Amino acid sequence: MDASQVIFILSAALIIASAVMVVTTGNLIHAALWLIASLFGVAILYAVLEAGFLAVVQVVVYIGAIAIMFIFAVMLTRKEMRDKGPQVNSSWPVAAVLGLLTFGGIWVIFSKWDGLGKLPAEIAGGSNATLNQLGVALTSPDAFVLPFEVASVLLLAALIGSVYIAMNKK
Amino acid sequence: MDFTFWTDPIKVVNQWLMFTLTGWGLSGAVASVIANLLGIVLLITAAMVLDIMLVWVERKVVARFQGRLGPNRVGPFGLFQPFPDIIKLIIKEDITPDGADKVVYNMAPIISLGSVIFLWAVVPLASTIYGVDLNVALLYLVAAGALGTLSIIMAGWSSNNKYALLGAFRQVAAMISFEIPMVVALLIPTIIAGSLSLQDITNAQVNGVWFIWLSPLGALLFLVSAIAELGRSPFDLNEGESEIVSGYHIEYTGMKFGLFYAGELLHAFTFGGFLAVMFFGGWHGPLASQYPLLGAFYFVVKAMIGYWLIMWVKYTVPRIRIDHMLAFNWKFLTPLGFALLIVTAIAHSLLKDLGFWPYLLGMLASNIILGWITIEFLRASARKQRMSVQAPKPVAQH
Amino acid sequence: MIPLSWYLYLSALLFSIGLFGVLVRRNAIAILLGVELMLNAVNINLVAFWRYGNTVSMAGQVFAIIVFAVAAAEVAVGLSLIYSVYRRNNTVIADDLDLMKW
Amino acid sequence: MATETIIWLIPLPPLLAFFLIVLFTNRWKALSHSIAVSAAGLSWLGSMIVFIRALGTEEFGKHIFASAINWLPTGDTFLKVGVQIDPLSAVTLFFVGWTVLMIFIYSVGYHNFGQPAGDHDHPGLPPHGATVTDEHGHSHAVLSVEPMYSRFFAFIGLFAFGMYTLVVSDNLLTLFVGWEIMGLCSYLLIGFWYAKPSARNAAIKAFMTTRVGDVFMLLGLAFLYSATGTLNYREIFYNEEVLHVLSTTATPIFGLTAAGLIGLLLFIGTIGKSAQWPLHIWLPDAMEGPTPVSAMIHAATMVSAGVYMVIRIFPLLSAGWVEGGALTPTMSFVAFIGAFTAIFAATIAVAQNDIKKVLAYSTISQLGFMIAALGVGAYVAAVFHLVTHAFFKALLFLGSGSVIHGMEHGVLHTGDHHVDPQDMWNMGGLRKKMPVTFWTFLIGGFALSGFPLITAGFWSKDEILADAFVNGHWVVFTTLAVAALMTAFYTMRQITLTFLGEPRTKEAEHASETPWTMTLPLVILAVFAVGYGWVGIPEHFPGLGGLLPNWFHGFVGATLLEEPGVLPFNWWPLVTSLVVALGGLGLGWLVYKDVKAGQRDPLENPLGAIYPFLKNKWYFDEFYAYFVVKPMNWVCEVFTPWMDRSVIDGILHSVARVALFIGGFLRNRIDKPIINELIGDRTADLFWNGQNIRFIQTGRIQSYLIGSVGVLIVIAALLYYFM
Repeated sequence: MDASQVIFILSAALIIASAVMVVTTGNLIHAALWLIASLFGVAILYAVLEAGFLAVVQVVVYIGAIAIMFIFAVMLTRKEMRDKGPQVNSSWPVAAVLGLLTFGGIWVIFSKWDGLGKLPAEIAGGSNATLNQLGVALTSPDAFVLPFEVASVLLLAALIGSVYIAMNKK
Repeated sequence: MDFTFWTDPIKVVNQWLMFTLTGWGLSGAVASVIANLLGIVLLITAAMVLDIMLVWVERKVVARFQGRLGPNRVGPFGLFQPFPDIIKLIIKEDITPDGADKVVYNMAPIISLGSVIFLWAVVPLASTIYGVDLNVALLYLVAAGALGTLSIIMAGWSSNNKYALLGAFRQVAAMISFEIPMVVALLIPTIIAGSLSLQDITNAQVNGVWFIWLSPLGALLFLVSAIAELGRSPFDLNEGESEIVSGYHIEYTGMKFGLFYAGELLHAFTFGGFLAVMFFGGWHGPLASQYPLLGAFYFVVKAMIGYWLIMWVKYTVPRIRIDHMLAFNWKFLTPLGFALLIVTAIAHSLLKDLGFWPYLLGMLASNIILGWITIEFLRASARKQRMSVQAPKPVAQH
Repeated sequence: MIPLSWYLYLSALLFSIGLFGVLVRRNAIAILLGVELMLNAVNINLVAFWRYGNTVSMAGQVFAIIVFAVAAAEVAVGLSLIYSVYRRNNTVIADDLDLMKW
Repeated sequence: MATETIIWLIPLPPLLAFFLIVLFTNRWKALSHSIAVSAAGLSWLGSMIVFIRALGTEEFGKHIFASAINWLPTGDTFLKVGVQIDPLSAVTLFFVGWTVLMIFIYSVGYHNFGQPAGDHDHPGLPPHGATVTDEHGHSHAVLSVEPMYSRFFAFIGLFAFGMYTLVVSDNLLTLFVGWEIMGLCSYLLIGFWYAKPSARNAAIKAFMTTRVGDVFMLLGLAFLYSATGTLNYREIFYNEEVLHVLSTTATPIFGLTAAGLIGLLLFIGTIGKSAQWPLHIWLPDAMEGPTPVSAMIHAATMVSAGVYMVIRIFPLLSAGWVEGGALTPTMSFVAFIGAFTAIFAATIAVAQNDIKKVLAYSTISQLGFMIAALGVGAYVAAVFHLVTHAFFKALLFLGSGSVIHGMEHGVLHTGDHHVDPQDMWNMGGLRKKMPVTFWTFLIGGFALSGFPLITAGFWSKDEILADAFVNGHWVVFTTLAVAALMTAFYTMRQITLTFLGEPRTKEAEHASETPWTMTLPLVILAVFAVGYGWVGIPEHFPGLGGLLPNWFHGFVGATLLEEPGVLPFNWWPLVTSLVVALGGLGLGWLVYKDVKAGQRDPLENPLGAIYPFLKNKWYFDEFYAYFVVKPMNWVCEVFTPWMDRSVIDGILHSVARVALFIGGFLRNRIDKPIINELIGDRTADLFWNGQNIRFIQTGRIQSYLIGSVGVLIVIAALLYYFM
């Protein structure tokens, strides 16, 4: 077992444990904080996968923006600071079975695939080259500039839309 | 005696350490992990020692601004004053409020200081002295700032105190808003140097010219948004004493408060350092390339000047209202930032192949023109405001 | 070296947990938290396939970035919807929002 | 700048102008029209530069200007979007650039820029005039400025963008984009005076009618893409292999080849756009729009776009056809539609009184000439006529607008608003009042009639006739010759009624010449209406042939893979065109030279029952109203209830009867004796069941989600198991 495997197992444990807490804990603020922990673990995995840019973006976007917005939303939609009563609805056993079935199904499908044991190849040029390629890929008309632009339009639309929806219309 | 130690102690120590550790029979990988860990500890220690001294600097400077003497009893010039301060903080009673969310409450100050310490991982103290040369360092800086935001909201929420929550809300709203002009300001050195790595940005200035000459407006933008990001006056609404007592750390006592306080000081100093790295050449100075230790000295001096600038603003300008602050960001800084970004990008791509002087003068001129337009615009809108205030008010007809 | 399967199983597990959260949480905001988990599971898959496949073509990373953008947009719109529902009905419990019943 | 860059930039200024005007400047009239006109000017400049560079290129047909970028990723490949200027688009660009610029300038005067705002003008209605008081205290009625002045310029800017896009594009998809943008603009512009019900209806009619064609065109595009994997002109029409494959693939429809079927589908798009029979009905009604719009959309650019497209796809139409050989079925169809439209519209034009309606039908007829020319394989002649027609028809429309404008002046002067300023019977003698308009209109009219030797219309029309004759297409030749005769006749009728003789009304006496912004474009277009014909004089023409090289034939012919051959000279078609042009003109003058005020059309008596038939446009509107619109309404009003009540209800009733029977059976034989004995009261049971089943519709999103996920898993499992 080498260092990267240790890191993977630790962060995977963090991700899964936090994710379980996200879906089970009663306190929503805690759930949001657990979500942050889980996403932080995902960021570590990105770093292990040598996608450093994504790792940092994950922290910026998810922890810096999305999670904070969740916490704000939780605080805004609450008369008291704590929830009372059960946090899960009555059909949770069914849902649990479905969740397990999903996992099992994906597991079965994956296990029939022969590329599972694949090991990562060395990246030519290292992480700097990757970063450059990513930048070029996002802005080159031969690659993904159109999806990139569409994403920016989507964000603009979401910005305007959410302001409009949340605005207090007298 | 080998002179290298005095020019580049880190490298020498590292070599010696590696040599010793592998001599003990450890494998190279483990040895480098241990050496790196030791390096991290060293860096954090240095930062914290610096932090202790910053308490003294801050107190001394604020005193001079206010026409006082400041600490002068303990040690020469009161230099040892921070130590009694720390002792006081440590021995104070550690109170956790009754309704507080214990875990979150106790984690907040740690994350707060941690988010600042994280920043030091990428600070290039000298050409060979740095934590790591990350190729996304500037983005990393923003990410660490996001952790700071998180710590504030954790502190504000878990204290179970409405003032704390209000203070946290204000601070987070301000930080999220001012993040935008700050990121834009960070993109300007990125465009000029063509890299997100701080070491590359410094090298670009060592081989060329300090970026302050290429983009003074960018430096100004960064300074302003950094002050807001730090939550320092005039943007210190999070602790507006008159309305919300002390903001998000109202319930914290003892060393937990101390961590927040230390974090704030170190954060300010670190941003001074980033100002130096991005616009004032970082460790660049005479002989700095040959003698990295000298470079580190230059860096600390420049960072100190940046820190002093931030303090200067803090102790001179009064606090502004929150709506003014957000309006200032969204209606002025952000548009200006985007305009500057566009102008810089265009000017850079047009001028970069023309040689040194046309490039320098062109970039400077584009900044000056943009600045002039901004000032004219402000003047016009101020005049309009004055007119509307001075205009005769309609008199009520009976 | 980590084989590809580790990432795939991890993301499958994370996806299932997120799905469970979406299906059972009563609070609408918590449902969105579950959605975030699912999106991240997908992203792990994308980046892992990028790393273990053709690293020269950046399709995987680009897709992950698009997912980031979509997630941000989804949270912004979703939360503002929840907030406006809250203002109207004074609740964010998904089970109480059953005007479409029968 | 590189030529390719200029080509990319050509469509942009009008688009920019559109957005600028709509978003920012629509409150300032002068600024708006300055932006629009300068945008048109920039595009014109770009077009001219490109055109001149194209002229200077050796063997331009082989070395065209083209550039493309990747647009949409489609799996592993990219859908490319690009621009291309080949000889055909170069000449199109030339006339589009000129006419568009002229129309933009003309619109400034037409919408009475500089005049005061009207007294009772509303947005959505034509200006009614304003009352001004001069220094002596007299009040005058003067023309008033259009209330939605800026909007007009925004719309025509967008329109120009669509047209330029269509011309510079290098594939059928972007052509279609420009095509549809123009369709939208034509809708907006025809309905520009939207407060008039007639304008609204005309706009809807135009939009719906062209839509019929567009659907078929889209089908054609889809077929073409699936057959060849590309929509690029060069890759399809300049590629022998592709054309050969297409022309030898059979399709199950009418026994046509793939090329023939695609060509047919695309051609139906043209029928809609270029107002060919039977989809011609929208164009005359479209005259409800302002006159510059009529000129632009319905003469110079948009309807030309339809012809342009069918010229583009000519290699597809003619795939498998050798020059001089038998026509392919599609070509025969095209020739039939064109020739029939030519004569059909010409007959209608003879009996119209509205000055613009005459021109509208004449447009349809002339477009029919081009289509017929293509149908018989006269490629170059069709292009030639397209270009010359664009010039002189734009000139005629703008001239008619100028006449109407002058007449409105007269109407304002007399104050009698019941006089229709567009009715030719109210005019007469305008040559003295409006000399510039008269002379330019005369030039345009002569060009339309094909006045020999001088005018451009003669050379292009003659070439079409000659082509049809030499290749032995007798029917087409005769039809077109008769149509040309009528063309000359109704043109002269129009000129005589409008300009010659004495004024028939007081309004006509007080008509006045229009401002320079309107007359300048007339003069410029008149120059082209005469001069453009000289670039295409056949080489073997007696006397004149060879004086000027027949540049046009060589230049445009190079667009095709195999250059069309040069026609041998033949006296017959020449004599025919001379006879029909001069004969028609003379006849028109003789019949109408001294029509008095209040007199009826001298043709009414000799034509007898045919006259109302022609005047009412062969009753086509009524035909459609009766056979298309009414059946539709009937289906909706009558058939649907009937369908509903008898068929569907009948089925339901019979089902119900069966169900009743089964139910009765079950009830009497099973339920009552068996179940009731066992369980008890039925209704209570049902109620209990309902109570217990209705829980599945909870209205809760998560219950539904659970259901969906469950089903998804089951489906996935089944798929996995069976595949």
